[in-house]
Amino acid sequence: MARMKFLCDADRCIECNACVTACKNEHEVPWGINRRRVVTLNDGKPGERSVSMACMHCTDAPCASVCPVNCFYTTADAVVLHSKDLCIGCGYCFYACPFGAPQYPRVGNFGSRGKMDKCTYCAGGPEPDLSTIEYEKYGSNRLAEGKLPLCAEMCSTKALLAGDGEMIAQIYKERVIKRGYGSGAWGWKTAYRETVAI
Amino acid sequence: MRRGRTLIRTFVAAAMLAGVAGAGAGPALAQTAPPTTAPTTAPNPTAESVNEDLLFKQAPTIGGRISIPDQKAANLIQPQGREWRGFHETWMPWIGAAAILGMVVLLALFYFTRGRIRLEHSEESGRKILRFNGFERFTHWMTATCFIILALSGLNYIFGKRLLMPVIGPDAFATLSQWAKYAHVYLAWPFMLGIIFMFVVWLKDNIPNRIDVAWIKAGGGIIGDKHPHAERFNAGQKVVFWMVAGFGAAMSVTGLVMLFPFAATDINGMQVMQGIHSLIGVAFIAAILAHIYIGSLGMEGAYDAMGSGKVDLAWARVHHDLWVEKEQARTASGPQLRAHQAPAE
Amino acid sequence: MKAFAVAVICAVAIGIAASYVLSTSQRYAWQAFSTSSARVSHPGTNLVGPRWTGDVKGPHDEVAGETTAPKRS
Amino acid sequence: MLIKRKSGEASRTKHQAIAAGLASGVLDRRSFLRKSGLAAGGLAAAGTIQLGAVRRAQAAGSAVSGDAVTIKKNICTHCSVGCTVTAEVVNGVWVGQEPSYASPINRGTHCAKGAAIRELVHGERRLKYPMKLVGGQWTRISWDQAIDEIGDKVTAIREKAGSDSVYWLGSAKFTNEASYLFRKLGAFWGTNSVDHQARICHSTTVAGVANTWGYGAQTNSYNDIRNAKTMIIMGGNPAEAHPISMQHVLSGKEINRANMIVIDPRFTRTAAHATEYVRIRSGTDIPVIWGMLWHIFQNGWEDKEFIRQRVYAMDDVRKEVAKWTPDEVERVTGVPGEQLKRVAEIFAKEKPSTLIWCMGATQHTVGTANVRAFCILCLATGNVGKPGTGANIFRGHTNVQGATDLGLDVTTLPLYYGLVEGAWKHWARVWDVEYEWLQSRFDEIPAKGGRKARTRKENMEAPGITSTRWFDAVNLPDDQIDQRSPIKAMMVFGHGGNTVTRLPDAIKGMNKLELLVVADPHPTTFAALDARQDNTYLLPICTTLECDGSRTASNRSIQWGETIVKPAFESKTDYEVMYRLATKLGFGDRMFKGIAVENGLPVAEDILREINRGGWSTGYCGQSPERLKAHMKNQHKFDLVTLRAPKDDPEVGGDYYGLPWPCWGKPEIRHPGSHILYNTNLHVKDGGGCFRARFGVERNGQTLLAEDSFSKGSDLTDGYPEFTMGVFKKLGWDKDLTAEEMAVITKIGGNNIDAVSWATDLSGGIQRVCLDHGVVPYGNGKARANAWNLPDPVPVHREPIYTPRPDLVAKYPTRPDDRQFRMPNIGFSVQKAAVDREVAKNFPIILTSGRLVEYEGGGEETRSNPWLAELQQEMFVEINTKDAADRGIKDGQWVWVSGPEDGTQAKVKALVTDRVGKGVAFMPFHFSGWYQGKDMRQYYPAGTDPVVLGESVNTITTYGFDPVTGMQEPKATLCQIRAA
Repeated sequence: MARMKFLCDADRCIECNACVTACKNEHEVPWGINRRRVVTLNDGKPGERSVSMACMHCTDAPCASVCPVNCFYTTADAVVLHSKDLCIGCGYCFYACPFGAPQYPRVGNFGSRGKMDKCTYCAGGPEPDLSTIEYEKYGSNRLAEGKLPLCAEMCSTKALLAGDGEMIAQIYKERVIKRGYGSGAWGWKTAYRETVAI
Repeated sequence: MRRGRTLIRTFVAAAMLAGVAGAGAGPALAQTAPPTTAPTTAPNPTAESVNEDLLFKQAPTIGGRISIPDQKAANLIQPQGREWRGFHETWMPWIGAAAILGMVVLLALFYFTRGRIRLEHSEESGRKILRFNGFERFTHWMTATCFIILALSGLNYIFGKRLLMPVIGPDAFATLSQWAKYAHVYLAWPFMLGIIFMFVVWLKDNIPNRIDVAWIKAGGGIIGDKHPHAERFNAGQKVVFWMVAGFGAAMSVTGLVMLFPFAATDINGMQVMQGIHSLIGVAFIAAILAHIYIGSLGMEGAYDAMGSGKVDLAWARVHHDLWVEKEQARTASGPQLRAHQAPAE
Repeated sequence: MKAFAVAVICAVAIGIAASYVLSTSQRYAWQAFSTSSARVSHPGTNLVGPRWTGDVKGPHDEVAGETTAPKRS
Repeated sequence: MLIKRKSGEASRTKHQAIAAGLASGVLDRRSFLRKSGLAAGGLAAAGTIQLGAVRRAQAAGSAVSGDAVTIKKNICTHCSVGCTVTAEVVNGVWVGQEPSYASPINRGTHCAKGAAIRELVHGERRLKYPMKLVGGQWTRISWDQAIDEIGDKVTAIREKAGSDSVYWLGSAKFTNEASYLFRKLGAFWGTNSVDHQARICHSTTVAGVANTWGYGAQTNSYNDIRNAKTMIIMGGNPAEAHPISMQHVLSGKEINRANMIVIDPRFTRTAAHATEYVRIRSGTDIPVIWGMLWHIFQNGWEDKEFIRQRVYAMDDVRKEVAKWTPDEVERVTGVPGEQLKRVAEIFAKEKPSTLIWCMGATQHTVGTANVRAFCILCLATGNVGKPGTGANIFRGHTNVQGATDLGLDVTTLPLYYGLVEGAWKHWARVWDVEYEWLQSRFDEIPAKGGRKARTRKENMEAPGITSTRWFDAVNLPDDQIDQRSPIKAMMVFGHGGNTVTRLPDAIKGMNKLELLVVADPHPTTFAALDARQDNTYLLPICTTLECDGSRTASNRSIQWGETIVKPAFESKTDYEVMYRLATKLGFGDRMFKGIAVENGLPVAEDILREINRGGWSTGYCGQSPERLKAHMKNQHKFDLVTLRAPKDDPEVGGDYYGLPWPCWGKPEIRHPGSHILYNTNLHVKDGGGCFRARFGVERNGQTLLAEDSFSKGSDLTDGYPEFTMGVFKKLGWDKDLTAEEMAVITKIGGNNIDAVSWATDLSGGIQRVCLDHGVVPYGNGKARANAWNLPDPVPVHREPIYTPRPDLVAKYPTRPDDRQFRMPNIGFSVQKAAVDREVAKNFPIILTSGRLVEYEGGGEETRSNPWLAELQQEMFVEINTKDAADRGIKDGQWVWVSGPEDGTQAKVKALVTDRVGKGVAFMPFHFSGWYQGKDMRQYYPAGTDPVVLGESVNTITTYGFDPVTGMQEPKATLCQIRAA
């Protein structure tokens, strides 16, 4: 069974935000909800690197474990999804998430923040595959169509890799060996407790 | 030429840059050009690349610049999320259970050994003295009812999914938790109000003094049968007062910081606040359990103080003799009480 | 007993008042994350539901956003 | 923990094999359908005024049944890389976008704009119906009323002030067919004032490079950069302007461990990936190039054999370069001597090397000279005409290359024929109209301002007014303008208005116009910033995703886009609007004689056939609609690096992807197109070529033809002039012409048959015969290091008009005042006044402007797309940390940026960063809608104001125009910044 992961090759990411708008386009994500975003580190100075970040679908996901209503579930290929019916919008998953992935429709105060929304690895949620209700709640379900997340498929320089963990690690390793440099698999130690040995 | 390097560039660059980056102002850009507006140049941006280990040496979280207004999103990796999860999912349940169950066991032990403290009859039994007026009782009960709901809904965050969900099923439990969250957030306000009122109303009677020291030395009359003097509030009750004030304030502050996310601090600050809120919460609950016990089951006649507000004069004489004298002196002109009856507790 | 009853009523009243005050001071994500240079008329309602509460099941009546034009997600 | 097995396990195994990183190539139709919602956007609004906001149709419902999803392919309408957009359409509504894995250019990828392009066709900020300004209020009118009123008013202005008083401002976002039609419309109307965005983009490149080796276009391609061992990116930021090109640049850098050198005043996101970053002062490109050449000539690293064979007058350059010793270069540009030596050595030795440039090189008063210096550096090191080398000019808009080719240029008719009589006669033949009738459409110009009068013929052959100075032609006194009357009416098609410098003067011009017509999917700056009260019309034009048509990408490949959805709301295609306008103006039937028009809609394919019939000079004759459509259907057959399809393929055998021009001869000859220009290692029939012999045969005793260098398999093994019937007769090749070809040639030649050239022979016979003999129709000449017909034959450094170094103006002044494009160019006096007024002291910060990846061009379209607008919500200025500290400016606060000319200022956010050097500031140029601190949102027609508005940088940019093309100078001016 595949173990789905994200890997952003920061030495190729040019912060063009294609991943962000591809996600917005594919799932009609509203203004203010940013399932994916690009952060530029060491901005403006030599050594600057940009990383595209959304939910990393962690191993033993912190969000899933702290959720007071246990509304998270991990699919067979390790995609961490959640149910918006059970979610009470308490925000604990945002405390626990090392990558700031959870988004809330209302951000004024803790009172009624609305149900959490996050990157679903284009795998929808606990509704019938490819149904309207699934689309309105969780967005489209590309994995059920045998495809991969649109953010990775449309990344302008093929920096954002998505797919089976070993396969994308292999791709990244080959690239680093061929080009002689690599700033490493960002976030992998925190998300998957292992990284790509380069 | 330069491209002949065999070593994987990352580690070399990391070591080299660590030295340079320490200067903080980015790599030392040599100002070799004449002092015109001539800009500086930079060696090899590819080799200078930052990486995770290097950035984690500089700061506990990795963050950068982002072009959208949501500045929280500029925080790329905060590993403290996992640490907070460790605390909240492994430590907290045990601490909570230990505190609360521990207190219940303690009280049960006390009850089955010491038993209920009986009302000692004397000639003054049967007559009443006003201990708490309407407002005091109103404040007490507002705070108390809110506290109970807050406690239950608070514990639900940790123990609900462990204890309740398997029983009533996820959907019902989710709806219940939703309401518990609303209750917790919205009843916190009357609770805070109540805390303030109680503090204002009873502060003057809760200043610790020598009488309390004596009271404590005497074990508060629970051990053996001596009845040390006590004013309106004995040392135990003063402890409860200050505990409620202190913990109440702490819960309010941490609660408010969480209620208005990112207004006061960033995510790591809020994690700390949540930790404090939980720890103090369970301690608060444990303490209040004891207060509830002593105020109801633990001592006969104590409940009336808050129930109707009028306690048995004998009871008052035993437990709060100095207070009774003062009261009677203050209302000596008043006909309703016979003078100088020894209070019975 | 009267004081207890009054206390409970007061608590609930203050609670409801607090919920009202908090919900009015509540801000949609699209308001919080748009600047003075932007006029967002239709922020979209997919994934967050018609009234931006996150639950999609609710009635499809009023749409968050400036005008009450029919739903455009 | 709830672990829930997902249904549809079976399909899961397939994708395990696919990782986004590998080109999966699987483009299976979505096996599910999204629920189709309300009727299609356009249709919903067709009749009813009530908009009925388009509810995004989602195809869902059970996976079993549902409406059919059709796949449509078109080309992204934003930048010139030419990414294929794969659209899923259900019931006429565009419901989704899929990666276009098959396209060899973008291989499934997109940038932010491409990935959000679906929103353009149902964006609710689109201009929805024709509007007219009446008493300062926008009122809705019907199309018929709009066309009638505009036609009448324009005709009235023509009677009163002549045809030159109406300015036709075209667009780089036209399809090829629309660009060609617009130039034809201008010609039939009778004016040469027909321009478009190339003027402020690569006009100096086209002039400079064409005057060096024949054609002014990218010599290689994005895909070919994968062969480069060294690449210098100078004055360009592809990471923001051409993101998908970075896929090829970075892959090439990784596969070949190539040197990637970025030379730019700003540490851009491209520089972040460089292996060497050189920070220079804005406006000092020539000293940097000469500095590099100084080291190259000093150490003899130049390619002597290449220079001897294929370059003329390199010695003149050696004389100029000798002046630029390393310390003088350092004094002027600020670049340390030894770094420039290292860069020069790498570029000259670690070949193949390519030089990539963009606006940073072109947008200067020395733009043409800059570009020629870049070409000379490539020539000196032999880095032209081979895989991995060449001048990789990254053009800007989606079809700026095609629109430039097809004549939206005040100096030429379509396909670079120029404005000489022979050119008009050629097109008169192709258009099948009498040359005399065309001549009668032009004004006679009376003698005025001390200049003698000009006949219709002379005016017909004189360049028009550039888009950088249309408002000067409105504001300046009549006698200074070299035409019958100042400009009275502006016909603006697809043009932003806020991307030209000196916006305050432009606004003055807008207010004085008698008629302003804006035809665009959005109202643009023209509708909002001026204070006009009436005689202003807005015509909704659909985007090129809503019509058929071809576009030429920066690498000269032509790609066909099919209609994805019908034009949204009441918008119409460019073709229909031009057809109805031409009919209203009385020359509709004459103009569309050779073009099929089906129920009021000109057929795009037929327009392209007419272009093929006339496109001999630039090899636009072989790209028939059928061949282009075959390429779009077989995209996956084209190789990633050579762009070539396998020879044995029945449909596209041997073709290069998109038949990059020149594609010689008639479509039937099936010339494959020329992937790499001037590549002598290939036979002409395989896309080989040499430098164009267009500057004559001999000068000052030296031959201008190549010396023992020729394209592979050429019958002539030395330099040869361009081919005419006269040359054919000398060589005896005229016998190879068929009877019909001879008939056409004799008809064309009339009494002077020898003059009929490869470019004017409509039969294509001369080209066919040339190909058979393995020779290049345009001759085999030498590239010119000395362009004697240009103002500075050998490029000379000249300080920008507003220079931070007054001390250098004495030694390196700008060119003396002169008259260009019918108006005075007083750059010299403005520079002198700036030095006298000590502008550099009170405006100490160099201001340069440039691109943002989320927006494009004037930004109206992309700032109306919420998915993009959300990412850049505020106009900003990048200011160096030390400069900010000196002025007490914190990151993210409001600041006033003031410009040196008449106290203009802009209120923007401060972005404190080290990206810009000390004393340098950067501002993007995509914003508009605020003007000197005032929010002008309410002046847009209701509901059509872009989501994000901001100050335009061109509110504070200044005077300064390139002598050859009238290019503006927004890349190097001065400003002062203070906290707001």
